[in-house]
Amino acid sequence: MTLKILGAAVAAAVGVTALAAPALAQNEQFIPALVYRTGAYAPNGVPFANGIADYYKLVNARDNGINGVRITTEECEFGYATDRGVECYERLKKKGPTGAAYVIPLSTGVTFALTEKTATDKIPLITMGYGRSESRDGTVFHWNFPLLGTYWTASDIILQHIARKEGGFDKLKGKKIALVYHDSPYGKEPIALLTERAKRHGFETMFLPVTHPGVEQKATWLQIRQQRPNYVLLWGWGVMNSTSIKEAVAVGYPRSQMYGVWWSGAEPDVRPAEGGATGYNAVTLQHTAGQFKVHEDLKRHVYDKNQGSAKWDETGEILYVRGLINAMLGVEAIRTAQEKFGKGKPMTGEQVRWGLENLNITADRIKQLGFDGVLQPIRVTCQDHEGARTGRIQTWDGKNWKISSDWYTSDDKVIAPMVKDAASKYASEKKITAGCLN
Amino acid sequence: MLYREAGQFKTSYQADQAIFPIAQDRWFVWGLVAFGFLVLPLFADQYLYTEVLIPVLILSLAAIGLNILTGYCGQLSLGTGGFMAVGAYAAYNLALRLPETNLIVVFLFAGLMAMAVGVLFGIPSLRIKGFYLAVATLASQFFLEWAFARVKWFTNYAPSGSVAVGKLELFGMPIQTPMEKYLFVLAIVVVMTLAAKNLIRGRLGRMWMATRDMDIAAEIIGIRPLYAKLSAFAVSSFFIGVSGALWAFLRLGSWEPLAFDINRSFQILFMVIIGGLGSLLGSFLGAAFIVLMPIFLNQLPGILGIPMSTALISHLEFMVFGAMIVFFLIVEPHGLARLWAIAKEKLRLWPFPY
Amino acid sequence: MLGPIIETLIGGLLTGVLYALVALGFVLIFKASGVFNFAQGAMVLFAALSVARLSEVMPLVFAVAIAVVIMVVLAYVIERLVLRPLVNQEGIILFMATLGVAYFIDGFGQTVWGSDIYKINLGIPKDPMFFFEGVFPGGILIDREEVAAAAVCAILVAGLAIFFQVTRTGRALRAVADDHQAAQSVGIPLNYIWLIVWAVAGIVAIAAGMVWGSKLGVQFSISLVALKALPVLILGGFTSIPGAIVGGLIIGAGEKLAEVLLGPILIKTFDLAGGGIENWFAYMLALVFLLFRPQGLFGERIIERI
Amino acid sequence: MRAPAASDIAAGEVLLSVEDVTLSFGGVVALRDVSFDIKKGEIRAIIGPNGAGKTSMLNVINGFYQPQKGSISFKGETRTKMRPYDAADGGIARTFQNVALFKGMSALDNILAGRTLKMKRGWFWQMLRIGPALTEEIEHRKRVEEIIDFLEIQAIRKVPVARLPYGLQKRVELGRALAMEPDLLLLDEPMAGMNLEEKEDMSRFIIDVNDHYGTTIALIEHDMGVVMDLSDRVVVLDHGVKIADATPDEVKKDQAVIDAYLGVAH
Repeated sequence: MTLKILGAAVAAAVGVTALAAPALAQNEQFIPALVYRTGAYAPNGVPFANGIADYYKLVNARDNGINGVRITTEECEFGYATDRGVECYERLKKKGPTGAAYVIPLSTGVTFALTEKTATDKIPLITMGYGRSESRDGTVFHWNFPLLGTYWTASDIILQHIARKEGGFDKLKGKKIALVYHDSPYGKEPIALLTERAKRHGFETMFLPVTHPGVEQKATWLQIRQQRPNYVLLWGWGVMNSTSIKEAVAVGYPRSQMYGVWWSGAEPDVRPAEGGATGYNAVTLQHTAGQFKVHEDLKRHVYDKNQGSAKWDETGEILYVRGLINAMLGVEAIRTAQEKFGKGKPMTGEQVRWGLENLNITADRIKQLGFDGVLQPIRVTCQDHEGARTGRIQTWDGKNWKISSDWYTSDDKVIAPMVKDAASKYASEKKITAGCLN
Repeated sequence: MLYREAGQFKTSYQADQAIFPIAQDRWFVWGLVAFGFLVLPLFADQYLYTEVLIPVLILSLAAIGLNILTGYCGQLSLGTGGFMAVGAYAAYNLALRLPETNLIVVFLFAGLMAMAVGVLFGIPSLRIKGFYLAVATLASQFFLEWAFARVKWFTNYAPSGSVAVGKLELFGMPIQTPMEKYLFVLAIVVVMTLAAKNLIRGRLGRMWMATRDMDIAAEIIGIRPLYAKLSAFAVSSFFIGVSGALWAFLRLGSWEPLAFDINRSFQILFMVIIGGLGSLLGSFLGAAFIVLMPIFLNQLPGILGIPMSTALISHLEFMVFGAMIVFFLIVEPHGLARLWAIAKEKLRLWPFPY
Repeated sequence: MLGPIIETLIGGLLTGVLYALVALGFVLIFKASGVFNFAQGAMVLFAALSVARLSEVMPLVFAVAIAVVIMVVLAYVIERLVLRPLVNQEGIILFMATLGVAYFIDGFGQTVWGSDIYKINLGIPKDPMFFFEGVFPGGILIDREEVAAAAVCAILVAGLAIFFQVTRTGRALRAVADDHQAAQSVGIPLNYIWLIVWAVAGIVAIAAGMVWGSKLGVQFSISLVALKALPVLILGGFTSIPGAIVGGLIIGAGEKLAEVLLGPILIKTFDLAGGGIENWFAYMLALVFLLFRPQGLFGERIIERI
Repeated sequence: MRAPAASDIAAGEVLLSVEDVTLSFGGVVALRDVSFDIKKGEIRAIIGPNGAGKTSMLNVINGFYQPQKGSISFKGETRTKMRPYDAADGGIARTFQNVALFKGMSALDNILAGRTLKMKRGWFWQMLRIGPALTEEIEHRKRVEEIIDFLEIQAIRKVPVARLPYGLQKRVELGRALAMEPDLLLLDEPMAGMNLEEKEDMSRFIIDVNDHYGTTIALIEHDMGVVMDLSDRVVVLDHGVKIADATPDEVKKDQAVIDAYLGVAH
């Protein structure tokens, strides 16, 4: 009996090594998808992953791929754990005729781990709305693309909004602003900008880390109740967001004085607290909730053929729409690369990098794609891998998100010098000579 | 018939006390080591190195460390992740502050620092036993995890809290390509496994096993419980510290304290229990099983052609993982090592039924 | 300064009661079967998920009733497939088996019920109550939900204590905990006893799951609350129910006071990047107690004879 | 095997003396004002009905229990607080009433464990196991082989002790105690649960150990025949009190001992 078990175990081990990956046809563009659909971060990971998967299906169904090159994708579950994320990257980076076109890690921790690996493997990293804030400087971070905004942009927009409410930055003197953040590279990113602004305008800062997975926050919010900060910024992820809002309700801290980053401002974060979340604000990564022109194509080409990965009424939610936008930017980058390196052919990582660095999505291109009124024009250059630095504030009125401010642009007088010396410090440490690739 | 030790008589005590008295075992292990160093690099591809061979070797080193503490000395510990973190950050800080130090010295330093911390957190083991000790070692796990996330000096004031390691080289030779990394790890693991085997066969090993089996009787024949338990914590933490440094430098490259959290401690404990308490071979078998199983499970739907959503696969992974642990514990409480021993005994009779 | 201290203390004590509720499950199973059941956290998650998802389609009372049935069936399956083949194995093998069961239940629970955040509302108003507004600026805040949870916990503890001391099955349970073979030799049906114990632990898991679920929302991370209950166990002792309560109170209060008072001091002196000392402080506190009484405050003394 | 440690006490001198030791566990008094001595080279028997405090006496000598009153002097120096491993270091070895062997190890390893105090090589050498570490290991292995030959248990060298029959386990335990080359050997009912033939073997071993190695032996035994044949002097304990201390013949005739054993209403 036991010999049979041993035989099975040996077969299992052999099975893995002699594993032949299913061969892919020649004319396909492979894009890996690092996702987390289980564990403490699933509530936010699932809608985003559905958005990306559905957009690829839309491109294949509506325009038969990018100029005839169909997109193939494979999901790999890593539960927001950095080492499993790297494992997924290693397994998927060589698949497909030309390897992975680009990687969307959806985790700042994984972004830190992959920054060096992707440079040697020549695969661009699209970290839309997250990642390393200093990776905006393309002369040093050739392969990182924090499109549409970094965390320095997000925190700066929130501070500008608060300053406007208080009547100007000088009114912030003596005020106290707290940051409740997820104790990981993601949560620590805004601290640099907040300290810089605090030095300039003389307001007090208070940093409260919440350990993974962010379930236990009672002590944090008791401290907030006792220290009475004027505003609380929330940099949470997964179940931590909803717990923070519920604890705020429990200690009676007014939600109208709370501002979340664009990753702490989606439906799964506010619904669990039910009525309690009314008045809670969050900065937007340009777009807000709702269904747009692109959803009509989505309905006709994907959901009517019940290929959709989410329920139809969820496709208007913030994280699903952000998934669509992220996939759209990736596809447009491949399309730009194909213009230069040959239409109708799958692109290599290097070519897609060029595509990303020369991404220029004008207002009417946005209208053609069906995202009008959602996004502003994006222009990526070798020096500026962010492309756009604008956002608005939205408020949850108990049932859905309402835009409660007009467009802000992050103040480059403050951020540019910070990016400069952070990037040069990284360049000297890693012995990279700053400069644009071809 | 393949495995018969008839005719192999020992003429000297040294021969009798050799690691592998039976010739077949000796040839098998020498063959395996030679295969690892010479044959494997010829055909292994990059994925096999970085995702299978290097993790299995490094984690079996940590499993050997935990086996010394739990398997040979009977002290249950859930603090493995924390001690690995001590090794990783000690190595990082030494390599950062004294860039020219040789890589071997860096890993030795990592081991020694983990040893010191291990002994410090081993002191409660003198008064506390069994599950109370396991939960007490959780104190060291959570404290170390917190310390490396909070004290900025450890992470060289990196704003993001994540640290990275530059180019590695040893005596001038760069260790960059997966094969070089693999050979470097294999060399360290083989040397340290031999050291562990010798310690276990020697006086120290007997003291550990005596303390494990009946610590009162051990005390009465002259084994100081303090010396035996703390030496077990020390040697075990040394192995775990070196494995932590190897894991950070050669496997991850850039990491944050969360890479050495409580799940890492559970993972290593699974390896030791499934592999077999109190057996070095068990540590290797356990490590291989725990690393390969999730990879195999993730690829299973692909192989069988059943389309499954990643959520379902990862849930299945949890379920199959839990079921396998229970299955193994029921079928063979002493783990894969005992299964291997039973297989060897079967081989002794093989074509004949009895 | 006194106001915040009292407030933190009360908040800590109430949270401690919630930890005790989870710890109770551990104590029950250890006391009656000598098994250190690490799957208690996963059972709390599974119970909370079943109540949450069922209460979406039916009134809460029915949902809870069906959840009880589910937990009893789960207990039967665990006893039948896992514990029965492992009778008389040493403690560590059984501990490992419960680790395996914990992984299985985590995966199974999320497959069946899904891994999104679900709601349980016990109808308890969520906004806080304020007392002594006059005496202290801003008053003392007490979370109504936690007060209700404390009441639930008190009832459960009293019931279980009586069950163990007075009833015949209670005495049989304690016999089984001491020595499986001895209990079997006097005719106590071991497997039947284990079934009862795991079922009762399942019901305690439902109570803990509902309380934590309504507080935090029902999601995978609830199973990690079990890690918060471990210091309560080593402080109160693995085998005593009152120990779990007293241990919970001490750990809850100690943890919160340390975070709010000691945290800022540590940050200033060592220039740390933030506090968050709760996790390890609870374990250190329990460890200090343990050094004086190696079997916990109320646990039975371990006597070694040669 | 060389003679026991070249202790300065000549044969016949007092090796160990117990001066009015009192030991109590809470209310229960196990020993009350017990005094007696053990001379070098003799076989000293300690007998008495069940619960008389014999094993407790052994545990006090060997440092496992700390007496509330009185003291014990061994090889001339009186010692107060003593841990069992100090006793072992000083040269006291013992066997146990119900065998306390290391179940996870083979018979050979169990006996080798007895050599722990004698081996000196540090971790580093043990790790390399070449040169001095190897010679030390081999030399101690030779010493153990002599004991194995002496106890005639060559066949079961590599067998895990848990699988051995009761009689052989007792012998391995005696081997382990001998491996410590003790000055004083405490035997706690070495023949309990043995058949006649095994008892004769064990008696022969005890006599050989006493003659061949000159080890002083303190023997606890119920079998009066064995006690009377083997021992030079006998101490009789009853309810924790010493009621007789003389040669076997005198003790046999002492009325108090007979009453203690045959049971007379006190």
